[in-house]
Amino acid sequence: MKEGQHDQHIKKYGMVIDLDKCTGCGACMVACMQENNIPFQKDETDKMLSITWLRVFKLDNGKPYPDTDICYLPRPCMHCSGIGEHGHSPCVSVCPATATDYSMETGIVSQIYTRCFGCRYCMAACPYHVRHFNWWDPVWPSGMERSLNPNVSVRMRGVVEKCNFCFQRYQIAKEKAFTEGRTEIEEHEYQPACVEACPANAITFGDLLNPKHKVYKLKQDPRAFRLLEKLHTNPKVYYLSSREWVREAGDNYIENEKVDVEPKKH
Amino acid sequence: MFPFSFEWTWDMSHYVFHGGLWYALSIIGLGMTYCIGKSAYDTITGKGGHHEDH
Amino acid sequence: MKLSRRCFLSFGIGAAAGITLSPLPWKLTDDISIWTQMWPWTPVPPDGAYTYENTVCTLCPGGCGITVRKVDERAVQIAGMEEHPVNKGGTCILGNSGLQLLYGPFRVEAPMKRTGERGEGRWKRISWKEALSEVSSKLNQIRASGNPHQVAAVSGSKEGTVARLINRFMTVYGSPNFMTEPSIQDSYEAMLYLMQGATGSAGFDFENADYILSFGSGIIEGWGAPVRMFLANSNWRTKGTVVQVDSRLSNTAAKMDRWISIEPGTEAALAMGISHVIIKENLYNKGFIKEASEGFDQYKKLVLDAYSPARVSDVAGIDPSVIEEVARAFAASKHPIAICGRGKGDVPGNIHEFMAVHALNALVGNINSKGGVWTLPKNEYIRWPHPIMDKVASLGMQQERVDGAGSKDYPYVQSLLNRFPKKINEGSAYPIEALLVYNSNPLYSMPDTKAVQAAFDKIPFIVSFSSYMDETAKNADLILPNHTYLERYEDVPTPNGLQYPILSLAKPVVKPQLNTMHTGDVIIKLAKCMGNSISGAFGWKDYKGCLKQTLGSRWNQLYKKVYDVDSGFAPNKWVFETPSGKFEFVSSLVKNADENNIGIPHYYPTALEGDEKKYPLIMVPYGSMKRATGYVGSTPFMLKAVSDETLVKNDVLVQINPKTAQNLGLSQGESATLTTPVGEAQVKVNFNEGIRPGMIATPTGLGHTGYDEYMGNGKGVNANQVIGTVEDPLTGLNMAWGIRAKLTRS
Amino acid sequence: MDSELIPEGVQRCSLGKFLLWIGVVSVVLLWGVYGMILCWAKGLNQTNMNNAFGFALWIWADLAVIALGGGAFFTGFLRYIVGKKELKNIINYAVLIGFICYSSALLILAIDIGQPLRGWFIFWHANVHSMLTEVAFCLSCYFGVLTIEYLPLILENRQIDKIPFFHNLSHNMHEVMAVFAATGAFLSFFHQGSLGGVAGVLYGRPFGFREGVLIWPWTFFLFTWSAAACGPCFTILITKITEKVVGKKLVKDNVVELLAKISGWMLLTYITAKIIDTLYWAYVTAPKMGFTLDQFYTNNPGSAYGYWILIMEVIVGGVIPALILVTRKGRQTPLLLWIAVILACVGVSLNRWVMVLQVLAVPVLTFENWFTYFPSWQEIATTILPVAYGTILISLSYRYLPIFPQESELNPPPEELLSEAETVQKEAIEQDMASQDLTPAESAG
Repeated sequence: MKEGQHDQHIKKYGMVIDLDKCTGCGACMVACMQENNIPFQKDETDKMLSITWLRVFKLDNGKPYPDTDICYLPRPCMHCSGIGEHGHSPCVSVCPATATDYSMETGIVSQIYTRCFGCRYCMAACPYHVRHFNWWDPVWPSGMERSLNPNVSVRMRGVVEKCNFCFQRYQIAKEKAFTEGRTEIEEHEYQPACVEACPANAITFGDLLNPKHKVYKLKQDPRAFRLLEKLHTNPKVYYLSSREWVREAGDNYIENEKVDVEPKKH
Repeated sequence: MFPFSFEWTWDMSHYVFHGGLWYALSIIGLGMTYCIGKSAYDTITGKGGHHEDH
Repeated sequence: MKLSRRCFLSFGIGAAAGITLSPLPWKLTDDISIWTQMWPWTPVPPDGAYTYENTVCTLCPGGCGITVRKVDERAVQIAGMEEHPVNKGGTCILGNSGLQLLYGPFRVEAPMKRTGERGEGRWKRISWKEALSEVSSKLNQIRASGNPHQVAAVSGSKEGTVARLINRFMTVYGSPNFMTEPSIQDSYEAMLYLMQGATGSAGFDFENADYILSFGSGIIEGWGAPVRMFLANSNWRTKGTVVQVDSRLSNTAAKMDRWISIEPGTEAALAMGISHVIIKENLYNKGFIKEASEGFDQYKKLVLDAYSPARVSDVAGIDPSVIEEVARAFAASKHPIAICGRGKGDVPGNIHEFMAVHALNALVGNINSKGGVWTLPKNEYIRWPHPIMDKVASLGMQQERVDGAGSKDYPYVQSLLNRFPKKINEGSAYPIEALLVYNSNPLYSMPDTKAVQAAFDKIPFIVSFSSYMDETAKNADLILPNHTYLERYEDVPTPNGLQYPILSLAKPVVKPQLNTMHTGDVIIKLAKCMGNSISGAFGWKDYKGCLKQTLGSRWNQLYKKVYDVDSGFAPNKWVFETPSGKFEFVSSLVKNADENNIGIPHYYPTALEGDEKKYPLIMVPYGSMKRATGYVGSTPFMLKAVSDETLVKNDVLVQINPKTAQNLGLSQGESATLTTPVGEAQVKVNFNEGIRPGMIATPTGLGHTGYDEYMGNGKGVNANQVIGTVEDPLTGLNMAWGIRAKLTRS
Repeated sequence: MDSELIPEGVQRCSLGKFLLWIGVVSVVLLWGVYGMILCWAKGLNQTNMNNAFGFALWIWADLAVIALGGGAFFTGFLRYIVGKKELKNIINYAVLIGFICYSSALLILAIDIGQPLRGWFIFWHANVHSMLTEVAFCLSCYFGVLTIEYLPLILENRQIDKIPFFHNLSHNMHEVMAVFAATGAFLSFFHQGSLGGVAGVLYGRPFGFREGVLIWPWTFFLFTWSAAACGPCFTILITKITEKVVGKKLVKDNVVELLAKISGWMLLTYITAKIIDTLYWAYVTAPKMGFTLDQFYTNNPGSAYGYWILIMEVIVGGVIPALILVTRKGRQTPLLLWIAVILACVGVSLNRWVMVLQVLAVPVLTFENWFTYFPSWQEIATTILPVAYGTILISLSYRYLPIFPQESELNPPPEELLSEAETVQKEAIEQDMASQDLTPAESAG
């Protein structure tokens, strides 16, 4: 289907993150943790043991002072549609127990926690490190379980979890629309927690196929790029940066290769 | 694993994969059934075999 | 024998078949799959009716409107309130994780009385009645001895009804020692007073400004009202230019249009240099200078004589062409604003730097006009009758404050908390017998923690109103826990830096979870316990009644909408309240303004603590949105978001340029000892190309010792342990932006 | 005491000595079991794995034991399908080693997964597109086949064999063993390959990813091939070690040589294919993804993943043993044979290590760094557990089951150990023979 010819039932939810606006403040990370009942430990300094569905990375241009430059890059799940956009994202195709799924209806890669038995093959498959394993039992300090969100189940030890674009919000929005006799939901009705929280309005979320949605235009911005496009994972998270070195940092280039971070069409 | 589990789809990958699987399982199952059955029969009828192999 | 074996065999086969065909194995398998998914210790959040309640976040002075999502009586999420004009739906990281501060086990559950040694953590729960009588009898006893001035109070803010109630209580009780936590607001207020004669706070019309020249202000790191600044910055990314002057690659420096690396502490020189170019090239607003300013000639002479780009370049390490370029761009812009106050704005700063920067705003005439710097009146909605003081109170109020604020030495400020521990440790004119602490955690958030602790050790009776077992509460004798911000009413005045007055109302979104009491109510009740001379000034039944009466007709609007913008407000363009009625480049409010240019914007090098030979490096503390530095600590979620370039296990990482580190023989991640004249800390080294050679940057907001491990106890080092204070000669405020230091392998 | 259980015609050490040996190994076993219980009770936080190293020591151990256990299927394949009759003299041991390897692999997998009680979901909710599903099915089925192959050996224990049903069962299973072996070979070709596919299909991981044919990446074929090549080497190695430990010859040289020769040619062809694959990957596949060989092998902490690892794997663990084994002189010289089988086993283990660990260690996002990992003691203990378990099972099987058909022939009972009665009897015979002018050897023949 060509983009622009918009079939209302097929959506491809995606995100455009403006790195020029992102301040690296971390509000998105915390909003995500609160929304998705993400557990916490006394020590969370080992980032490879810490569960952060959305992690803000710090990039630098590698130059010495004072030519140094840094940029923050929030990394949610990329919700890859995979080679040829068939939904064979790196993780979905490898899960032996069908515990992670690519929805052709929404383009969201979901994780079925009660199905996952913790083989971690999907984590090995994901080049973005968006998948997190529950190494510990989720335990809340006495009383703190009161702030848990009833729309999201708490994951048990030994399973993998990841960002699902706050899918529960999609379901709630759909239910609301249904009770109001609508079949479609509005753009603003379904927004993930990180998008809602971002104090810099750096994150935009919507249906990448819907010309009425803001992301539709933004992804065609000349500043747009995606992470590791060369792997053909086809991420649905786009980044915008006016700095060339940042756009270059999105992918690996071999020496003397013509770097393609100039304006492009998608 | 079985056609009644919901992730089952009737497509080529399932035919090939599960075809191979059930084929192998059947051979193993039937082979063992044969061995046990024959041995039980031999035991009851008192026809004991001898190892020629060793 | 044969028969029995056959029997055995058929029995075995039959049993196997029977068991397989029976529901037993299938049931067990099913049970296992269910059991593995619902472990009894995995919480299942109960569902219920969803409601949304609006209120205002008071965790910092940013004044964001928030919407709390509730499921029955449980608050489950905080989001920004879409229609609130300050934050327009955004939240900061602290605000977003606020529910952890509501439900955390580190809260104080009930009034507590110390039973063990101070700081030991042994407490006895007491009733509110007992607690109030403890405090009132102690205060009565001090008052009866004729020394009411020997009681001091520290409040997190001077704005708002609760702070004003405490202040009022102190007044009728008879103590002038009401202190507030310092910030750049104090310097801005002093500067506005000196140059514009204004008694108000500074507001910035950022939404209409098109060129921002920031002298180290952490625009996206917590300066001003954080979320409002984020939004302003996002706008500037498409329209507007922001130039960040910074001695290291701060987040703000990295994200703005341009970063000018500067020798630390020479920002005033750069401002003067820019001024030089603007004046020399006749780029200034002649109308403003002619009609609305005073003392320009004297200022001009100083600027032209001493601050040529070449000379500034020598001091600040910036190429003269860059200075010229910035000066021209600044002057050529329609609505340029120059701002200052380093980082988050926790340290008030050097008043002459503020004056030098603000002089730039005057040169372009962008004061009290669109896209410029405005002056806002303060607290004008609180109009309580003047309290009647008895004789004891009057005598007490006539005593000089311990911190010296308002005295002839420090006439431009109302509070000098930074001087308080120093004076006590030096032996002040009179001892402090009791201290009340509200919305403040001085034992953590004040520089030179050791000195603060020593001073507090000298105070025999400390009462904390904290909701949390923070460092100060832990070291108190009595804790009268306040409701948390989501459980209480409170008026929220105009956030820092906003250009128009807005009043918001924080409302309880959940019932008090613990046996706590609103500090406003505690003060009113306390006053009532203490006899007519004091209770007379507190005619309200309770705090809510007081607030309702104070807000008067605005109550209904505030209750419904949470916020109320004073839409009639407009700044008086180019109108000033100085003796001359004009903007004064040379402040006539300063006696002998010419003497050492004390009343004129100028630059002088900061005398940092420490000997250069012994301490070859300069250490600066640096803040981040990810680490709370105010009276509440960072939440567990925030600590999760803290970078591994800041904290690894329990070690803080100090940021250092690889070249400097290599000169010191330090490698990446290595343990080292950071020593300053104030203290010593065990740290680890992180190579960071964004740090100026010869400098170290230490993250603030870590190393708590109160709270609990989830709130970062023992995680890193509190930067205040290794930084001291430097008094501004004119205001007495702390202007220490750094300290001399050395870093050695350990 | 247990002489009634020991096969006829062979000599075993005293029960006391045997029990002491088992006791010593059991200590190691118990250490492993303790580690295993910790992992199950407290969860995988007991390991040093993390979100970057979701696969680590265990998965490597899994892949390695399956590759080394490949001796069972390939020897079976040669014995029953190709019809190399001589190999019947080593097939029992190959089956036993395979059984140990595969049961260990399953045990390690049961520890490795986060929710062991849900492990069966891999079958129940199978995703046929996942290499791991194929692995799981084929692995479990083949383990079943190995059990079936091992069972007759147990039934041949002197006491069990006395029970007619078991005697018959053992006989009947031998009759149809070729069918099982063929099924086993079929399953093995697939799961060995699928294990190769595990890393090969990861198109998000440039180090592991390989192009291929249909759904199978080249690593699919390389893994099967290398298991077929190196598995028999492991069987030879363990046989040789067993011979050294018990101090007697158990398998005739011609049998070992035949297996070594086939192994050698398999290894030579495998390593040629591997070199071609490596070159294609280095010059075509990886650059398309924006990577160079240098990026994969340099600038990593402590050079843990330097070029040395590639040389070790391909040259030292591949080319050298292959060349030794394909030359008659090489495989007939005991020392060279030893070196060759050890190097082949090291080579294939290193290949599995690289395809698990290095795949995950190489940073893919430009702003991430190399990931490092060192196993915790719990991981090491549980990885050594199978070694202890294997040693015990081999010891028990060797003592009580007729594993080596050629043992009694190669080790005729020495005289001094014969019982008095026998000595008397023997003396009488000798006298008899002497009188008939015959030598004992002739009479035995």
